[in-house]
Amino acid sequence: MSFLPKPKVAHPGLPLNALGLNRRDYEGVMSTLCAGCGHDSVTAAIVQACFELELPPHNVVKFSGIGCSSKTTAYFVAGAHGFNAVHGRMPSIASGAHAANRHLHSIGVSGDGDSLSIGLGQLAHVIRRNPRMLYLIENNGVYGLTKGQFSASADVGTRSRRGDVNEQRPLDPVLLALALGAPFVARGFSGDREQLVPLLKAGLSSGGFALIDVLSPCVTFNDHEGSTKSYAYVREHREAPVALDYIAPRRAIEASYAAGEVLPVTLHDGSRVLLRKLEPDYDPTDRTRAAAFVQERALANEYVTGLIYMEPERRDFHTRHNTADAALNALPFARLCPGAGKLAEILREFR
Amino acid sequence: MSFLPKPKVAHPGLPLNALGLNRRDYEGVMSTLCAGCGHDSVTAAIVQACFELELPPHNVVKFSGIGCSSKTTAYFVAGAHGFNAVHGRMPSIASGAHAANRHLHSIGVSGDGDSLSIGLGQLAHVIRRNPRMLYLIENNGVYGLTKGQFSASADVGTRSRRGDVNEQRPLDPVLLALALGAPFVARGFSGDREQLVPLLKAGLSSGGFALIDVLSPCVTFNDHEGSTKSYAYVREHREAPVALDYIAPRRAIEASYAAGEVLPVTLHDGSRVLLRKLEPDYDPTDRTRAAAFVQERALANEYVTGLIYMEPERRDFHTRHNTADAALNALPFARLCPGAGKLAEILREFR
Amino acid sequence: MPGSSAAPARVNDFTIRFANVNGSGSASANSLILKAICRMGVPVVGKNFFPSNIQGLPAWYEIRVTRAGWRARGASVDLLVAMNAETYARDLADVAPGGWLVYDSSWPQELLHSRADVQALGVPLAELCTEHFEGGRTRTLMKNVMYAGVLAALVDLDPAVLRGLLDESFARQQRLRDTNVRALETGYQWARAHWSCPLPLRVERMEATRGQVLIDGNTAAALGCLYAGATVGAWYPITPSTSLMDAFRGFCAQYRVDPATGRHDYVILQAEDELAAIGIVIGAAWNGARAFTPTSGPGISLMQEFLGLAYYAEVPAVIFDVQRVGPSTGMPTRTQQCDLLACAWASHGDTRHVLLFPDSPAECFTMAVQAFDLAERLQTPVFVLSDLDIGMNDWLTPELTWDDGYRPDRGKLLSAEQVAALTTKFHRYLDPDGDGIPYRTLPGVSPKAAYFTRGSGHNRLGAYTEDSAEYQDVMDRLARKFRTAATLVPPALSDGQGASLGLVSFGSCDAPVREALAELRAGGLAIDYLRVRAFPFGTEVEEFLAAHAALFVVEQNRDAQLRSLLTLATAVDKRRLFSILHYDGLPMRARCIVDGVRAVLAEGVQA
Amino acid sequence: MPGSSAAPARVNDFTIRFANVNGSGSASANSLILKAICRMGVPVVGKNFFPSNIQGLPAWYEIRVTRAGWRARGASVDLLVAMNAETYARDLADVAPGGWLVYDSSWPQELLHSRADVQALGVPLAELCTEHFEGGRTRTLMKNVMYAGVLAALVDLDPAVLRGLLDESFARQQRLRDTNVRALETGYQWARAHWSCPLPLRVERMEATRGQVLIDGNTAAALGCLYAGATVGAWYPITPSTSLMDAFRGFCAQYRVDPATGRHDYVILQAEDELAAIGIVIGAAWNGARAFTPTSGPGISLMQEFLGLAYYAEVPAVIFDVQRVGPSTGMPTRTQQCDLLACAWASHGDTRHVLLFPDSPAECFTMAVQAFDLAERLQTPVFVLSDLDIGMNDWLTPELTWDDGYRPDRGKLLSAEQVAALTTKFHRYLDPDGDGIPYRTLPGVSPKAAYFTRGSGHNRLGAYTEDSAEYQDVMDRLARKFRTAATLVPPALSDGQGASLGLVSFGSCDAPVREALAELRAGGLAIDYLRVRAFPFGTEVEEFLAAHAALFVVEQNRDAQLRSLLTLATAVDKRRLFSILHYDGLPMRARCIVDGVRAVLAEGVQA
Ligand SMILES: Cc1ncc(C[n+]2csc(CCOP(=O)(O)OP(=O)(O)O)c2C)c(N)n1
Ligand SMILES: Cc1ncc(C[n+]2csc(CCOP(=O)(O)OP(=O)(O)O)c2C)c(N)n1
Ligand code: SF4
Ligand code: SF4
Ligand SMILES: [Mg+2]
Ligand SMILES: [Mg+2]
Repeated sequence: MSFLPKPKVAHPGLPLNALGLNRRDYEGVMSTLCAGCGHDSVTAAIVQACFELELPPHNVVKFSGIGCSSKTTAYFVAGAHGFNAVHGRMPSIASGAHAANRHLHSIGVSGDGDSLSIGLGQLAHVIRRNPRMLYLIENNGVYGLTKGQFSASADVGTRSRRGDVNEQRPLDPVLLALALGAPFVARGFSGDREQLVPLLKAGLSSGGFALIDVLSPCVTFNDHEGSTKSYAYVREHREAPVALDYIAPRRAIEASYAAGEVLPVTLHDGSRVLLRKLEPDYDPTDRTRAAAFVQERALANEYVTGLIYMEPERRDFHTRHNTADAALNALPFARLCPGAGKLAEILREFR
Repeated sequence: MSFLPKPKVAHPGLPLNALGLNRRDYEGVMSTLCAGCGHDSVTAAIVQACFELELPPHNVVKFSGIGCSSKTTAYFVAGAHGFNAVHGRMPSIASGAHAANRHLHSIGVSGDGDSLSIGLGQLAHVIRRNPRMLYLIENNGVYGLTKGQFSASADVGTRSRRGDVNEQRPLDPVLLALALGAPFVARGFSGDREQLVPLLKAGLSSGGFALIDVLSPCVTFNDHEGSTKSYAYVREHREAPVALDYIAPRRAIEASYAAGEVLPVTLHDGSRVLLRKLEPDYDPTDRTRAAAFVQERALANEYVTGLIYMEPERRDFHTRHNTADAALNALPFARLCPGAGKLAEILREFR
Repeated sequence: MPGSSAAPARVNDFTIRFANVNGSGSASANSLILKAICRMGVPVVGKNFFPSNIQGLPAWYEIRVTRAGWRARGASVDLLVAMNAETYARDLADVAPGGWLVYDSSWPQELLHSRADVQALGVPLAELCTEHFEGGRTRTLMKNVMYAGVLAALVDLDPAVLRGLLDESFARQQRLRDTNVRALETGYQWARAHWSCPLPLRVERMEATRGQVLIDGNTAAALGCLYAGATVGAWYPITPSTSLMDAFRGFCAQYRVDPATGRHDYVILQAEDELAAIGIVIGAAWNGARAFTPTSGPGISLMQEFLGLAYYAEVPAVIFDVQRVGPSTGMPTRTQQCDLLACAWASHGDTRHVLLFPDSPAECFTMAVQAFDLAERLQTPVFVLSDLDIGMNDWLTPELTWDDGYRPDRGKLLSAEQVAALTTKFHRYLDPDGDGIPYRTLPGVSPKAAYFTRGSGHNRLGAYTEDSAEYQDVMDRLARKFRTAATLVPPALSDGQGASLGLVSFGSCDAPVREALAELRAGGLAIDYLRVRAFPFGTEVEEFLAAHAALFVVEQNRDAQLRSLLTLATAVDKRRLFSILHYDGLPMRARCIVDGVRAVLAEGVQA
Repeated sequence: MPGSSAAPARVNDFTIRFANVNGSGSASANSLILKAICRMGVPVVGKNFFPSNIQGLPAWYEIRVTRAGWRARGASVDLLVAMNAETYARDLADVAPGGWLVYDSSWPQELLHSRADVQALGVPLAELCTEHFEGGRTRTLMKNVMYAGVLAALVDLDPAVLRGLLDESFARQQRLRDTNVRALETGYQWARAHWSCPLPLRVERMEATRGQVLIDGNTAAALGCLYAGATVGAWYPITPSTSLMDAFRGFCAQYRVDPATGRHDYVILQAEDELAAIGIVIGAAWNGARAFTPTSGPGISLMQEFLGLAYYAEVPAVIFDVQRVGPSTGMPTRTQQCDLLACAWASHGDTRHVLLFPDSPAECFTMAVQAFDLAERLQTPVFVLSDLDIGMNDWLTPELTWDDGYRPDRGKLLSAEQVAALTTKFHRYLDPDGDGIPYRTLPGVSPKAAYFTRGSGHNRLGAYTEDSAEYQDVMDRLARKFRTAATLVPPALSDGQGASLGLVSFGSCDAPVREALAELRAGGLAIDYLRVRAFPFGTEVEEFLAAHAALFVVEQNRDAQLRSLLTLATAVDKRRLFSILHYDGLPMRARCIVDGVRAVLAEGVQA
């Protein structure tokens, strides 16, 4: 009942990144999810993004809650520390870890149950804190691991495998994040790796809290006709107002673009994203209009995907806390402890 | 250290409502809040609204969490049952009570700490459930009862009495409620009873979950210059896109209005509100535009007050659950228990 | 060749284990076999071992055929149906010497090892399925039904009974029924054609299951909620408690919907988390509805603050804790009895809670009803502590019965008339009856009945207080109320008397304990047995403990939590309490207890 | 007239109570008096009784002047300063016979009652304030300073000491200083002009407070966090723990900010609730920062799930539980020791936690440091259980000292070099040293150090498991680790030996216990004393319990929580443990213990 060890065979033919690692070096243990689960595709996209971003695996930290989605942190970047916390409360664990060492690349993976029900408060408040972190909601409209109850993102009219019909309106994590002031809000689809990988890379490079709502169908409990979180539905009903190219710091901007159509934005780490507008009106830096657009399309039962909103100049957690550059967990004790002499001084006030 | 008994003197001169009760019959025990606290004014407005709506006191139920604001449920409608729950978790208590008896008038009073920090998840989910309930956030930007820490609604730059400066962006409960799909969203000001009383009455009559964010300054910890939740600031920086008149079921519409300027809306219990638009563009039934307007004004550091959004045709909690008309807590046992005969029938499946 | 085995015939007394892959549809085949044996009048025990994922991992199912009617897990595996190539090696290793193993001979040969003392029977299931059925999904599903057919031949199940069960299951799906019957027959015929059936392990009709049903504890508890008149259920999904609410919803859909209007006499709320679930229950119960929440360990942890509120503000609430392996997330699909302390003292401050310990689905039903009565009578949370073994496995259970004369005990809840008749102002926290239980009223009932509920300091009148004496007065009454609780909860049951050795246990341990006691007593040991059914303990517990020189306390946790409660809440000298602990997550077997008792005795304990 | 009283002079041994209205500025006047007495070399005890609101309700403050240096609350009120007309009647009733009462004679006469055995001294404070000061706010505030002046005259405080204190407080606010001095002088002169001062109750210079400071436990604990090198503090505000984080923030602002860059060597996070606060602490500590959270009862309830995770996944965490009156919201501004069980077994499943019990602010300092060392050494949550009495009152405390040779015990945390030197793959949950404590690594340190942390079932290698033996293996090691903890925590301290009577207590009970013991021993009773300082208990606790025929267990809760821990975790026969319980929310007095012991002995307990 334990995992099968995954054979780690050297694949001499695989391309290497600047660290000399190949894609497989960014994989983890073998997935135990259902065959065809959207989450496995997201895992593959994360592997790809980390490989392409050339992240040293041990500088990555992985956080998750509980759920099928939350299990996936074990399935990528085996060389990274991971923390599979309790249900819905991963954001606080990630916040604490980020406080202790600001230099790690944090990836949080959560589900719609984990983030929008039990974890809604923690999600809202980690958004406010704005730690540098990529936060994925692998959104399938159900509780996969507990076998198919509706989640808060289930659409009205969704029918469960048992036959119940959901009558509660869905929470849209994108709208919520926009209302909560998130500085980077995107939506992807597990079935579209081409769009997802650059989003992940942009999120990881954004310098603050990057929320990506990834529509990730649950093939076991919510992929039937009539489900708006099914592969078929999402494929047909999504709209991307902007397309995104991700450009690593050291590469020249290769894409050719007409001015006025493309908005290049420089990210925290010097990388850039090029935003090609598909909808002429769409402005991904205007929160109010982004929200209005998402809401309008939602009324037409469409999912807006892509990079929905981005606030380039937002102070992140450590900037706001004015924390030292060095990781707090590495400060020498002598710098932290005022010593006996100062204690006497302090106590003078207490006479 | 117990409360002073409040002398309940009969005031023969006070006007009576249709139940033969006067305003003082809607009061509670004496407040122990600081002199001048905004919350006391809100209490007075609630007393007024209940009196004017002619609610039988024992058909009112009062719910609150913990905080100065949450204490106030003891200070109005002494003849009603009250439940002062734990910090931030009143919405679930109120939901359960509403499930048990749909016929009571529920009034929930909370604070910005109670609702936007520890209670954010519960607030979001009670909004989704949409029980018939008036829910007030007495919003002062601080934790009053624990002596002045910033709450999640504290504005950037607010200085605490101890001298710290808040650097986190505020959560706006109005924007949040709009993003979460709340059917009735309003904002009032404790210092403007004329606007607040009709809002409370409309909320109590709305037939669903009515959220009113009441700016209610804390004179002890957050009423100084520079605080955007101070009396002075709120008085100067608020804007009401629509004004509201509340019309009880049995009264004729008295206000004269020019068509196109005034929108009459009939509420759940047959009462009506007349919405007089002050901003010609403003449409309080368009969620997207309401949110955009609030957000825009917020960028200009203005508070939008009044009835901000209202969705007339929204199915409330019991409608969605298709619950019996009678209160569940009053159903005769014979109707609930299938009896011995049926048990044998049920068990046939288990052979 | 089967039949040729040297092993002696074992009629109606053996254990079959099925090694499956979860999500492959084996559950219905296994349950088909369980039910068939039961219908043949032979007592059975079914235990399901499944992983905490949805599809593709190993899962096992055990059926014990037990002429004697034992209720615990079987001692060994006599016949193994190996349907998971991945676990084949360890499955084979688990078969008792002299046992049999059925495997899919379509598998590549190199997979298979063998044991000299186990007879392996290969049946080409995959091939047969390909031959007989179309489509991958059908083939996968029918493989399960086919092995049921093979098994029927091997252990001599009545094919008519099996067919009857399929007829019932697919009464409205004729095509599906036919497919299933075909698979069953194919397996059955193949086995009979290739082997001399049955094996010495076989099932012979008895009359020992008449009047019994196969039901799991969660379903039985849900029935209890239905019959007790619960109208509000709130929960957050968590294994292994989820099926309780699923069952309740199913029953309500059938028995609580007005056929004319379609309107519901209940509300079921899937809350956003366990804090909200218990909050909803408290709110509903405060407002006079019978309300409950099913949960498991992590939910209990999250409910602590609210549980303290309900204790102190005196609000009824019924909590089903279907225990699983802790601490933390632990092993969600494994069983344990590990939340006694977390429930008994739930929340900070001086709190105490009432716990009920069902031993079986039958008591899940009766105790669910008692829990609502006690919660209202005592105005406090009541926990029903079952576990995954009871909650999710089908237990052979005497048919549940109902007394139509039952009326809910609403406790000291004043009706509108009673309030109207009051000559003095109503006060919430007085103790006019001296039993520590105050009177309560509901909102909306009368203009004279209002009171204020709070978790902050209050006095006997219900008013806010920070006065020491007033505070202490209420706390002392609460202690008095808890003593009253000890007189109201279901009493412990004892078996035997006069021995100087005693054994104390509870809940799902009862099944293996009874079997172990039979063995120990058969071996000449005089030993009495007390099954505790609730906390706080009644005087009968005190008396049993006092009457025995040495006592074994059998429980399924590491830290001896029942022994802790006994040590603290009775006069017993703890040196007389010897723990037998089992906490590996699998249902306990009798052997563990027999060995445990003998080991202690071997150390020279005074008997 | 004062001075003319028949009462014998009581120099440096009496108690003054101030009856105030909260939010009126009396706190600084009261603390001025406390400090002045201390500076005159005379030991003092200050106790603050305040309501759970912000303004306008009754509040009291007591100053015990205690030549003998007792640390508990005074036995009676000898001099009452009545500044709250609303509570005048009960304040008067509380004065000991022969005592004095100072009141504001500007009050209407009908308010006043009198007692023949109490001498009432009226001083027209309101009038004097109106006369001497302008503006309502100043007049209200100066009334307090003025009664301090009156008191100075009555009990003979050195005016120069008082003025010195005002000089220091208002060093940079000359005008304010002058106003305060004027108020002080006015009161002082008025009293001396109208009465013959001092009273027989009076303060006389001693040398008994040299090298001592007046500090509260929360401030001392914050200092401990600072000195232990804590860099991450997360909390959610809750009385009475809030001032701990306030103090930490203050110290950090002074000692942890780079003067050149203004950058912080710490992060303080006000979380959205206690669940998040402990989550942040666990995340930070998992990632190698020393991290802590201060809270109180309701916070402990909310943290349960995460505490179970930290226990099982073995993550350090330091929790300060400044206990207040429970259950539920209870009385947030009253003191109790009522969270022992909630902390010791926090969370569902088989969990156990390490608790430290400071008896005073001094130990809040030292134990804060120990808590971080133990949390990292044991890789588990460590609770420092103080209470409102210790945490929020100023205690006379020997000056805290620091050993510059101290180095944090990071426990079995592998450095980058150690990881690099590993010849085998790193595994998280092995027990190479046999003490139950595994080795850990931090993210980012080395490509060879990664491991996966989870609250779900895992084996000794850190891999996910649902295997019974692998699960049990880890649980058994955790039990072993807890036994190791008992050898590492601060040992219990004993006083006396050889008596057959013993008294066991802990925390803030120590102060009244010592005073009670002195009285009991003076009365000829031989009795030894053990102050428990941690859970799990070391062998010294076992030995003390074994060595005494009868033991009194003194604690501040209803349910005998310490006695429960002793009963469960040691070999003691619980019949030898006699509880003395105090749980009315006010700090315990020695009398309660003396009476308690005598009552038990009167019942004929074998001594
Ligand atoms: C406190 C707590 N409550 C309930 C559970 C049970 N539980 C496990 S996963 C889950 C829901 C997961 O849903 P989601 O986050 O959407 O993940 P998915 O499986 O759909 O990817 C629940 C309710 C738990 N582990 N802990
Ligand atoms: C679980 C828990 N944590 C903390 C507290 C302490 N507490 C009491 S009130 C309060 C904040 C109240 O702020 P708000 O809701 O804004 O009310 P206000 O006093 O400002 O009206 C806090 C943190 C508590 N009572 N319970
Ligand atoms: S149940 Fe759904 S979410 Fe879970 S692994 Fe299977 S397909 Fe994925
Ligand atoms: S502290 Fe602030 S919120 Fe609380 S009562 Fe005083 S003014 Fe009102
Ligand atoms: Mg999901
Ligand atoms: Mg507030």
